[in-house]
Amino acid sequence: MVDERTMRALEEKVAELRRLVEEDGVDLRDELTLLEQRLQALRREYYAGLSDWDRVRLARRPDRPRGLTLVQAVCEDFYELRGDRIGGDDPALRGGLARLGGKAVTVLFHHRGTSPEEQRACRSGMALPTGYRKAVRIMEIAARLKLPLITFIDTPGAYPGVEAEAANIAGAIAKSIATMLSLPVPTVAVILGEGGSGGAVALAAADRVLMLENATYTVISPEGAAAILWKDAAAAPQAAQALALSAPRLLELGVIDEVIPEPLGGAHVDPEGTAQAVRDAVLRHLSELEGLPLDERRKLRYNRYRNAGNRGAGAPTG
Amino acid sequence: MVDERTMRALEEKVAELRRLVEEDGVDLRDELTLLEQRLQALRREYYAGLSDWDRVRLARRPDRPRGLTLVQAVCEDFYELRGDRIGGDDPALRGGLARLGGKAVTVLFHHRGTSPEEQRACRSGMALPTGYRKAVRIMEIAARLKLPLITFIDTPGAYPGVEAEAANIAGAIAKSIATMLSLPVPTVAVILGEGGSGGAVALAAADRVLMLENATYTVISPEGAAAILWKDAAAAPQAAQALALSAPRLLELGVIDEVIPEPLGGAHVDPEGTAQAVRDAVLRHLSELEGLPLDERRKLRYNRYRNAGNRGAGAPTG
Amino acid sequence: MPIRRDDRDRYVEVELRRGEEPLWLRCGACGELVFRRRLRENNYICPRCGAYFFLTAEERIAALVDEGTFQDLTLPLESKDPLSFSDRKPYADRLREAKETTGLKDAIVVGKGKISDHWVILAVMDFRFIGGSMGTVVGEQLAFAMERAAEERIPFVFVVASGGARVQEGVLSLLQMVKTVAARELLAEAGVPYIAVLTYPSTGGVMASIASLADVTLAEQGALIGFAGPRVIQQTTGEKLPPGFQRARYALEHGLVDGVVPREGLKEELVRVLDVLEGIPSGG
Amino acid sequence: MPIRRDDRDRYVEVELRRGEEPLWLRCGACGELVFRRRLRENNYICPRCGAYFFLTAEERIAALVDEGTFQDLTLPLESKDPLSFSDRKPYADRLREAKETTGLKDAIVVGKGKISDHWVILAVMDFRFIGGSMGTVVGEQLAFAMERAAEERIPFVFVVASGGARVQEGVLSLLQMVKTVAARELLAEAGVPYIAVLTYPSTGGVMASIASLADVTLAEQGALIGFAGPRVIQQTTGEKLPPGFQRARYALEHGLVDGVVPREGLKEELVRVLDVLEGIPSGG
Ligand SMILES: [Zn+2]
Ligand SMILES: [Zn+2]
Repeated sequence: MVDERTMRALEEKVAELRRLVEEDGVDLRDELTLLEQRLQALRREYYAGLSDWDRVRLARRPDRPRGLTLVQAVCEDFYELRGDRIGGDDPALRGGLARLGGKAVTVLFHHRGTSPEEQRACRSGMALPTGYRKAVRIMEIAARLKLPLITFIDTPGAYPGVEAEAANIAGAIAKSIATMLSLPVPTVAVILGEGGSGGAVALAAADRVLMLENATYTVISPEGAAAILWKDAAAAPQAAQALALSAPRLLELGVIDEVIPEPLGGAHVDPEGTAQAVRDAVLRHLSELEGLPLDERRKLRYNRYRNAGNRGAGAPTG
Repeated sequence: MVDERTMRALEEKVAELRRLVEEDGVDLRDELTLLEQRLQALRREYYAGLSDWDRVRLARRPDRPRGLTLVQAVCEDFYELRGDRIGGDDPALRGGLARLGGKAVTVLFHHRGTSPEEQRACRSGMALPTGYRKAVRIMEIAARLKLPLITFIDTPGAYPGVEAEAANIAGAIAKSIATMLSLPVPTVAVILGEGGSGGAVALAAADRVLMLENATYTVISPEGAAAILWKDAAAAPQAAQALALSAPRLLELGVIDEVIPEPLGGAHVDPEGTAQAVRDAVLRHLSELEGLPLDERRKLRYNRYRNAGNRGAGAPTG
Repeated sequence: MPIRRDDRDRYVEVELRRGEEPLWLRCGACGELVFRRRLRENNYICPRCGAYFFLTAEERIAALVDEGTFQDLTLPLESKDPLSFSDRKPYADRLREAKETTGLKDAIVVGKGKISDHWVILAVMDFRFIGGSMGTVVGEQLAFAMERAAEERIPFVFVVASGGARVQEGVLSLLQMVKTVAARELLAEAGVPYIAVLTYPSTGGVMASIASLADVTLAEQGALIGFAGPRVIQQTTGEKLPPGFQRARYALEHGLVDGVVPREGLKEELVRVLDVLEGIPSGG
Repeated sequence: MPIRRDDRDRYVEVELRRGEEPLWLRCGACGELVFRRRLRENNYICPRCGAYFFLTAEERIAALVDEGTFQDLTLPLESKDPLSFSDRKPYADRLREAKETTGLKDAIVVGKGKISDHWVILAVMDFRFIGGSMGTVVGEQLAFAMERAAEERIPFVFVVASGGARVQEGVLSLLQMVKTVAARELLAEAGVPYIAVLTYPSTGGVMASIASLADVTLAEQGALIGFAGPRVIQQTTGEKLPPGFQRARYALEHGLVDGVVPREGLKEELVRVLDVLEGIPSGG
């Protein structure tokens, strides 16, 4: 196994050499090419062997393409709708109308913010009841205007706060799941970064669920699981492994339908390429779904969730 | 025209005589009988000639049977449901499950409170957004469980306050109208006391709309109209007349389907009799509605409101 | 919270009767005399202080609809004064005066037009006509407009300028709330988009019914949006009104509208919405 | 706001393993030793201090269902440990221990019974089984229970006692939220009433799905009702928790439940609900 530090050290060296070549005109092109080939091989080896905990860290990188940025890159056009029509508008859960593949759709996504102020306002993507109620309102527009719904999930979880509880965050999530399940239009969910617990599943009750290669989808954060089950914060990497939160594991488990590959090193290395890959995957699934009659689509969706996790339960063996 | 003061004076005299007869055993039974007959005739004459403003005052009497009391008397059983599942529960707009004529129904009603504290808490029946959102929730239960909905209206109007506006009282009323209109079950509205403006119409988009004889239903309070249009608070009685807010006028205008008679003197004279009359009328209309197929019922409801007020608009004459 | 520029009282009522078409109009906010043509070119925004002049339905339509594409579809209806209402002045007289002043039959104009090549059914209220109040005629025109949009399968755009229900038609006005909501359901069943544009004022019965039920809701900057008017609230509750209360930005912050748009950007914003919804309703 | 009597921490965890059935149980709140039979007769409420002892599913069923009418319909399912999960202890071991302690296959019992002559389908969680957490077995039992209620056209009563999703089954547990909501839609389409009874605790994934979607929602007095647990909230936000936070009465005041019922009145309250809904679903 390649270790991360070695790879980073080599990356730095290559960068230094490249600067020399470019700035000082030193002719080291052959050496550079060789080194870069070697680095690429190392990278491939490293990223092929990523642990689930490595992915957790990749999924949380501050420079990972997120929310608004990615939606704007995936869609040809995005028109934001705001407000729950009840008293608030949550910047951490956003959505609206968009064009995708030349057609009108609705989109919903978590947004973590880019600037520090925005990140504070967005509580790093932890949405409030008002966010989930806005989501339901936009789902109702999708139903009325017969617009497919695409959700982009990236949240550590719903916000755990006094006001959120007083405003029934549990009920807001439940309503979001119920509304999404009942939509008469094709629905596709894409887990972009963190798919944290109830706050994620509220937008994930879709016909198709896709995941970026290094995204995570989990019932509890590895740190939370470490604290509760291992009674040891340092056990987070183990917990990440045990929770089966990575895209490949979830594909194996039948929880998701497709892993969308990321560029070597992670989505942040090539945000545009990532957006293109997401776009292609979403369009492909949408087009498959649109080929199905409504009844068929709804039956498939019902069965998908009615039977979800059935492999986890079985007749007693003992 | 009999004047109210004369009638009240005679009422007092009769009461004094009755005390004499009962307490001191003075034999004045014949005189008393005669006087009572005369009083009854006077009453009939007086109440037959009630002005619309007289009705406004009757509808507002603090001892008029209201909200909870009347619902409990009209229904065999009432199980209150509480809360909007969003953060609040409004005591001014209440509702729940009930038995009526041996069948399960849903009910919604304004409640003004009986004790001074309760009246304060209920803002004299002026409901908040949370009240109308609870109403929508209960309407959704009616739709799910196929329970007819009976609403009992008695409000000066929705509460005009900063918090109510911030929580979108206008949108809450609009949603209540839309949800009520879309219900797949029979709906009957009964205006008990004041049917004030948007706060009333939010619960009045029913298949059948009934009114107690002395109830009022109006686009604005007579005082409000007097202030705005007459620029004179003292013009409220004239405004009451002009607004056509009384049950007989509204029956004539085709706004309501039936006037439920009150006992001589008003509902407060015989709350039980009033409740019985309301009950009989509601049951009769419910049974008519239940005799119609769903499609027919919905078409009738749609046409009722689609054509509402058409007599008010016509081709230009000039 | 500091008062933001766009929370300010940017709307000014100018002389509502424009029968005589003076060359100059005085800004009610800063007192500036503005050449009428200059004002029109500036979207009826005072070039000195930025105040928004109230727009007539005709001016609003001219500002939003592609030139030469508007077809007036307003039904030939007028109020029959169903209650024979009279306060200090008979309603019939008020109606006659409003008709003379505006050249309209009631407080709304309905038509079909193109907004940057998107066909829409448009309903635009005119505040000059008894405060843009909704009585039986306005209700019927709105219901008709939505039916027409459902039938032609093109979006419905509703520009609100209304203080509420038409008092002089009593409960019949209240019922227009139910009527318009019923027609809105029909539009929804047809899958036809409905875009509301809230201007100053959007309050009362119109707001507590059809104007609150759009798919996309835009607010013109500075618009007054609410149910009860600020004066009623203060009189009834004695509450102190927060800065910017019921104004467009306040509405946005409280989740009541999708966006706040300056007057000069309104058409462009509508085009953005119509562009993104191009092809909807689908399956024509 | 003064702390009300019923906001107090009335629930006490007693020895959760009751294999040996001691004659006496110690109240975790006041320390009183209570004779087990006396405790049962008193609805498992401490006769000295009024604390509520946690109820097993069996005890809850005995308290609610008419004697002799309960038919256990729990499907013969057990967790297959789909992730082969292991923390400090293998999940398989935890499962085995929980089964031994409770005599159950997982954290829920499903059955049919009469509540004062009303037939219902009942699902009752058992907090002793890994904190009443919802994994694949609980999800499947709940979905089955709702399907059965829809089929038999009798009300569904769900007594919640759950800290949330079963961590050891990962995302498969999360998906049970969606599964139970899907089954709830089926129940709704059949017009069959669903009554939820929230006890201590009703939090996490169960609450953010099926437990929040009942037609009628009762809370047992003192129940903890919410999404995030109080400790998580304090750790994440540093907020001070208000008195009575997330307790039954708080939930009532915030519009989250229809009523708060003392344990001794719970059956009677359910009967009131079932009485008023007698004949529903209609049209059998
Ligand atoms: Zn100016
Ligand atoms: Zn004790």
